[in-house]
Amino acid sequence: MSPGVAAKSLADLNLTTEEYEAICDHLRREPNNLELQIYSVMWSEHCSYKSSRVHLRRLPTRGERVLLGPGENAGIVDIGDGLAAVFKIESHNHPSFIEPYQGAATGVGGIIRDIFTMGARPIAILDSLRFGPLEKPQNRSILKGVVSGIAGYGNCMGIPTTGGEIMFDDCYSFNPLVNVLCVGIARHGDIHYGKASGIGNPVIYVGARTGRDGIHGATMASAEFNEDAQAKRPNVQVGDPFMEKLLLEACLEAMKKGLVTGIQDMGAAGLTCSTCEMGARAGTGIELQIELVPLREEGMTPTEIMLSESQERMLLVTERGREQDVGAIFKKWGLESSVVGTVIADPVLRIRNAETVLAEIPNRTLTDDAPRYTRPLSPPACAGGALPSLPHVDPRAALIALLSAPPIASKRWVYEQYDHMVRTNTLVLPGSDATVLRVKGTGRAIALSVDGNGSYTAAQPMAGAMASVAEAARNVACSGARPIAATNCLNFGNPEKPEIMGQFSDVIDGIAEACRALGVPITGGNVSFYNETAGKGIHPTPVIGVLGLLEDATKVVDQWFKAEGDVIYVCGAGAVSLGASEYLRTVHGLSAGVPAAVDLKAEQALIDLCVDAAARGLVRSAHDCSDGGLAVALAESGFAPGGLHGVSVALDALGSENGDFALAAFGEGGARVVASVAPGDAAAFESLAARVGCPARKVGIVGGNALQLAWRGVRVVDVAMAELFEAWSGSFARQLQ
Amino acid sequence: MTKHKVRVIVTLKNGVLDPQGLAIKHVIDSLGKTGFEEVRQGKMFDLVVTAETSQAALAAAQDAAKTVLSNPILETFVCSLVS
Amino acid sequence: MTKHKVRVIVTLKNGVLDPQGLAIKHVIDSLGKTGFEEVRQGKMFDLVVTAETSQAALAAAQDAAKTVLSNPILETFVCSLVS
Amino acid sequence: MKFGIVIFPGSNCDHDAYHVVKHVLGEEAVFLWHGDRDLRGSDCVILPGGFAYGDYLRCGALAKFSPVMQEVADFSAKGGPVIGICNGFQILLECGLLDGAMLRNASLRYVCKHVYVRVETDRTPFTSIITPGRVLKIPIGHMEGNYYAAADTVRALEDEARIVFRYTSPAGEVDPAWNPNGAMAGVAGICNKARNVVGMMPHPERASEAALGCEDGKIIFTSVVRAIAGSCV
Ligand SMILES: Nc1ncnc2c1ncn2[C@@H]1O[C@H](COP(=O)(O)OP(=O)(O)O)[C@@H](O)[C@H]1O
Ligand SMILES: [Mg+2]
Repeated sequence: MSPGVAAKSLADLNLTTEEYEAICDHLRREPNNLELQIYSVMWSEHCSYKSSRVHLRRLPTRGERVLLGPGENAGIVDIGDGLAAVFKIESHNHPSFIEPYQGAATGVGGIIRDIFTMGARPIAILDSLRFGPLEKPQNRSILKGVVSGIAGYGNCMGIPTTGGEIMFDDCYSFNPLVNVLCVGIARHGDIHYGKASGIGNPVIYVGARTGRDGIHGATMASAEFNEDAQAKRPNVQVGDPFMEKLLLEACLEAMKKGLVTGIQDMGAAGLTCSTCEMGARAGTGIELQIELVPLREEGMTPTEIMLSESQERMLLVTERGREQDVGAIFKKWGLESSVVGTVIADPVLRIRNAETVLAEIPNRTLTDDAPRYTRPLSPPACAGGALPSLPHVDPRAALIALLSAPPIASKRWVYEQYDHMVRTNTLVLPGSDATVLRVKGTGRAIALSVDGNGSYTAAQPMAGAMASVAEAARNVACSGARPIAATNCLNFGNPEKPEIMGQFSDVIDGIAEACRALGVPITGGNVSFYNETAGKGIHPTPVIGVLGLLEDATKVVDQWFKAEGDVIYVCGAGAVSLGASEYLRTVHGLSAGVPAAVDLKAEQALIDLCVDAAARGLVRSAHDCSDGGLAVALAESGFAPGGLHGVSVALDALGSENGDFALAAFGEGGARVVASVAPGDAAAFESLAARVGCPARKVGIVGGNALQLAWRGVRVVDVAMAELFEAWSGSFARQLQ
Repeated sequence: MTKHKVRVIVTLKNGVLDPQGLAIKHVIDSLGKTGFEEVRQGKMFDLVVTAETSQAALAAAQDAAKTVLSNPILETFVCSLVS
Repeated sequence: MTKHKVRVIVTLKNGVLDPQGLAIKHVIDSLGKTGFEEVRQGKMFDLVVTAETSQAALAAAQDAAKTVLSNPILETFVCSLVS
Repeated sequence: MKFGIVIFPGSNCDHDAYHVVKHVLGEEAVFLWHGDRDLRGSDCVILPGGFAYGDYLRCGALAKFSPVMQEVADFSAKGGPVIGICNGFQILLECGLLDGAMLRNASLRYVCKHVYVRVETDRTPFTSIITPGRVLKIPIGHMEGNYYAAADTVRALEDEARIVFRYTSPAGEVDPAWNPNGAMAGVAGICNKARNVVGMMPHPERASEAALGCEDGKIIFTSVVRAIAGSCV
C-alpha cells in the first residue's frame, strides 16, 4: 500500500486493505485520490450489493410476463395490448431519519426517476413505512415529516400515492424505514435502457445543476449510524419536484421523438454511477469532460462533482448530430442540457479536465466486477419462544383496542395528505386491500399492494418472508386481479454480523419459495443494510410489492360489504396463530411465539378463487385477514365509505374446535379472505370454490347496525358498528396530536 | 413585564439548494427585468414576547428560533429586536 | 455596474388570518415556553442585483417585490439594502 | 365545440381535463402552451389543476406572468367562458381575473378527499343547467384552498350572487364541520362580475365517470357545452 494511503483514510472511505489491493490489481497501479473515492462509493454496500448478491441469485426472476428482470433501473412486465408495467421499490431510510421531510421527498423523487428513465409514464406510488411507537414525540415528528415529504413531492409531480402500509415497533425509533414503490406504463417499443451505445455519440447532462448535496450519501447508507449522525447532516439533499416534473415531461418527449439512445438517472453516487454503469452495460466507455458539468456552487473539486448526489439530474446518450434537437426539447421545458462527454470504445470511465486525464478506470471493475462477499452467517435463533398462557380479556374491549391500535387503525390521516386521485385512474381509493388503477385506452386495470411484517420475520425469518409475499399477493387477488410479478425491498441490520446475514439468507429463501409457488417472479428491488443505530438493529424487514392484472376493469372488487342479506364466507385454509400477533402485542403487551406456517398451496387456491369469482361477478366484496385476524377483517369490511354495515357471524362454523375464541377471532395467518356474496350467487360461488379446491365456509350474513360474533352458541361480542368505527377511524389522528 | 417585538430571519445554509428561489428568479428574468443575479428565499417571523427586559425577550426568541422556527440541518437564523 | 444585495421582507397585512403563525404559536406554547403573545410568519427574499447605483438596485428590487414577490390583496413589503 | 386546456410548467391535471372533454363528453380538446399567445380558436378555456411553477412563492403567483394569460384575459374580457380548477382558480385569483386570495388550509395539511358543494347560482356558463341548491359530490386536492377576501369583497360576492359553489354537508347545509379548508363564507368557487370566469377548488374532472365512483362533476362540463351551443343559435 502506498505510504500516502494510511489505513485510517481507507477506513474513512469504508474500504478494507484487501479491497485497496484489489483496486491496485484492477488498475495495475495505485489509484489517485479521485479514483479511490470513486471506488469507495461504487464498492459501497449500497451501490455494489457486495454482501447480498450471492444470495439474491436465488430469487426466481423469470416468468412468461417478465420482459425485464432485475439489473436495470426497474423491472418490466407485459400487461397485454402491447403495454408494459414498469415498477420497482426503493428505500430511503437513512436520509429520512436525518431529515424526515427531505429524506422522504427525495426518496420519492429517486424512484420516480427510475421509472421514467425506462420510458414509462409513472402512474402511481405506494409507500411502506416503519416508525417507532407514537407515544414518543420524536417518532410522531418523524412520521409527520415523512408523510408530508412524500406528499410534497408526489403531489407536485401529479403522480397519485394510492396505497401503502405503516407499522410500528420500538426497533424503528432510531431507524425509521421509508420504502417507496413506483409503477409506470410504457408501450413495449418505447422502453429505454441505461446503455451508452454508439461510439462517438455525445453524452448529455440534463436537469438540475450539481451542488455539494449528498456527497457520500451512498457511503452513509452503507454504514451504521452512531451518535454523530447529526454531524453527517451537511449531506442532506433537497428535492425539487417542480424540476423533476419538467424533467419527466422533457425526457418522455425526447424519447418519443427517438432522440434517446440510452438514458439513466443520477441516483446514489451521482455522475459516477451513471457514467460507469451506462458504459459497462453497453460494453463501451464514457469519456467525461468534467469542466463541462453544470455547477451550482463555486470551487467544487472533481471529487465533489463526481460524488455529488444532487437530485433531479439525468444523463442521456443521443446520436451524433442530434444534440441540438435534444437541447430544443429541454429548452422548451425550461431546462438546461449540456454535452459533457462522449461514448468511447475503451471500456473505461475516463474523466478529463480539458486535456488532463484525472481518472481512468475500467468500468466493469466498478460494477459487475465489484467485490462480492459470501459473508459468514449463523442460522437465526428462533426468537419467539413458546406462547405463555394468556389471561382472559373481554373480547369486546380487545376488539376495540385492536381497531384503534396504530397498525390497524384507519390511515385516512395519512392518505388524505396524498393526492390519490390525480390522473383519474384510481378505481379503488386507499383504504381497501389493494390499490387498483385502470389502464386508459384498454379495458384492463392493474392492482398493487405492499406488505411486510417485521414481527413475523424477527420471530421466524423464512416464514415471515413467505407470509409477506402471500399477503401482498392475496391483497391483490382480493381486488380480482391475478398476481403476476413482485418487487422487494430488504431492510436489514449490519451484514457483517453473522446473525443478520443468517436472517437475510433465510428471508431470501422464504421469498424465493413463496414467489415461485404463487407465480410472481421478482423483477427488481433494493437492499438496505446497516439499519442500525448505536449497535441496535431493526427487525429484519422485507417489504414485498406485488403487481396484479385485472383483465376486465369493470369486474373490480373492493373490501367493503355492499348490501343487507349478503352471505359472508370465510374462504381459504391454513394454520392460524396468536404468535407474534397484533392481539398479543396490543392486548397483552407481549411479543412472543411464532407466526403460523404458510401453506402456499392453500394460498394459490385462494388466489384462484378470488380471481375467478371476481371475473364471473360472483363476489360483492373480498378482504384478506391479516393484522388483528378475522374479527378485525369483519369490522373493516363493514366500514364501507357509503355507510356502515353490521354483521352477524358464528365463528364455530370455521371448525376451529380445539382452539379458543381469541385464536378464532384474533389469530393471524392462514390463507384467509372474508368475502360477501349475493344470496342468489351463493350456490355458484360454492361450486366454484369446490372446483378450485379452496374451502369456503358460510359464517353469517351482512345486516344490522352491530358486529355480532357467536362462539359455541353464545353471542360473545355484540357492539355497535358506530362505536367500532369511531375507535378505528379517529385513532390515528388522535395519537398524532 | 413588557411586550417586546422580535424579528427572526431564517435563511437556508449556503450550498443548500433553493428550488423556490431558482423558480422565482427564472420568472423575473423571463419578464425582461434585468440585473437579478440571484434570488434566495427565506422565512421571517415576527414574535411578540412578554418579558422583563428586552434582552430576556431576545433570549426567549432565540430559543424558539433554535428549537421550533428553524431546521438546523438546512437553515440558520438571526434574531433582532424591533422597536 | 456593481452587485448590490437587497433584502425584501413580505408580511401579511394586519387583519389577514395567519394559520401558520397560529399553529407555530401553538407548538411553542405546548412546549411550555411562556411569554409568546403572537407569532406571525412572513417571507424574506435576498436578491443580488447588478446596477449602476445602490439606489437603482433598490428600485429594481422594489419593482420585483411589487409585481412578483408579493400579493397586494394579502401582503405588504419592505425592501432594504444590505451591505 | 372546442376546449382549450392550458399547460403551465407544473400543470398536472391537464391530461385529466383533456380526457374528460374528449373521451367522456366527446367534444374537441386542444392543449394551449403557456409560452404561446394563441388560444387556437377555443370556445372555452380550462386552467387545469397542478402546481404551476411548483407553486413556489405562492400558488399561481408565477403562472400569471405566462404569455398565454394575456390571451386568456382578452378572451374573458370578450365574454369567453374560462374555468380555473384548483391551481387554475389560484392563478385566476393571482391574475386578478377573480377577486380574493388563497391561504393555506386551516389544517395546514394538503387534503385530498370527496367533499360536498352546493350550487348557488345557475347564472354562469358552467352551472347553466344545474338547479341552484343542488349538492354535488366532488373531490378536492389542495394545500391552499382557504379562500380569503376583504370583508367588502365578500359582501359584494354575496350581494351579486357571485359565490358559485359553497362547501356544505351532504344535505346541503352550510356547516363548518363540512368546510374542508376554512374558506371564508364556505367559498368553494366564485365567478367574476361578468359571470363568464369561474374558479373552483374541487376537481369536477375527477368525478365525471361512473368507473371512478362519482359522476357529479360532469354536469359542469355539460353545462358549458349547452351554454355555448345556446349562445350560438
Ligand atoms: N402509508 C400509506 N400510504 C397510503 N395508503 C396507506 C398507507 N398505509 C395504509 N394505507 C392504506 O390503508 C389501507 C389499510 O392498510 P393496511 O391495514 O396495511 O392494509 P392490509 O392489512 O390489507 O395490507 C390500505 O388501503 C392501504 O393502502
Ligand atoms: Mg389486506
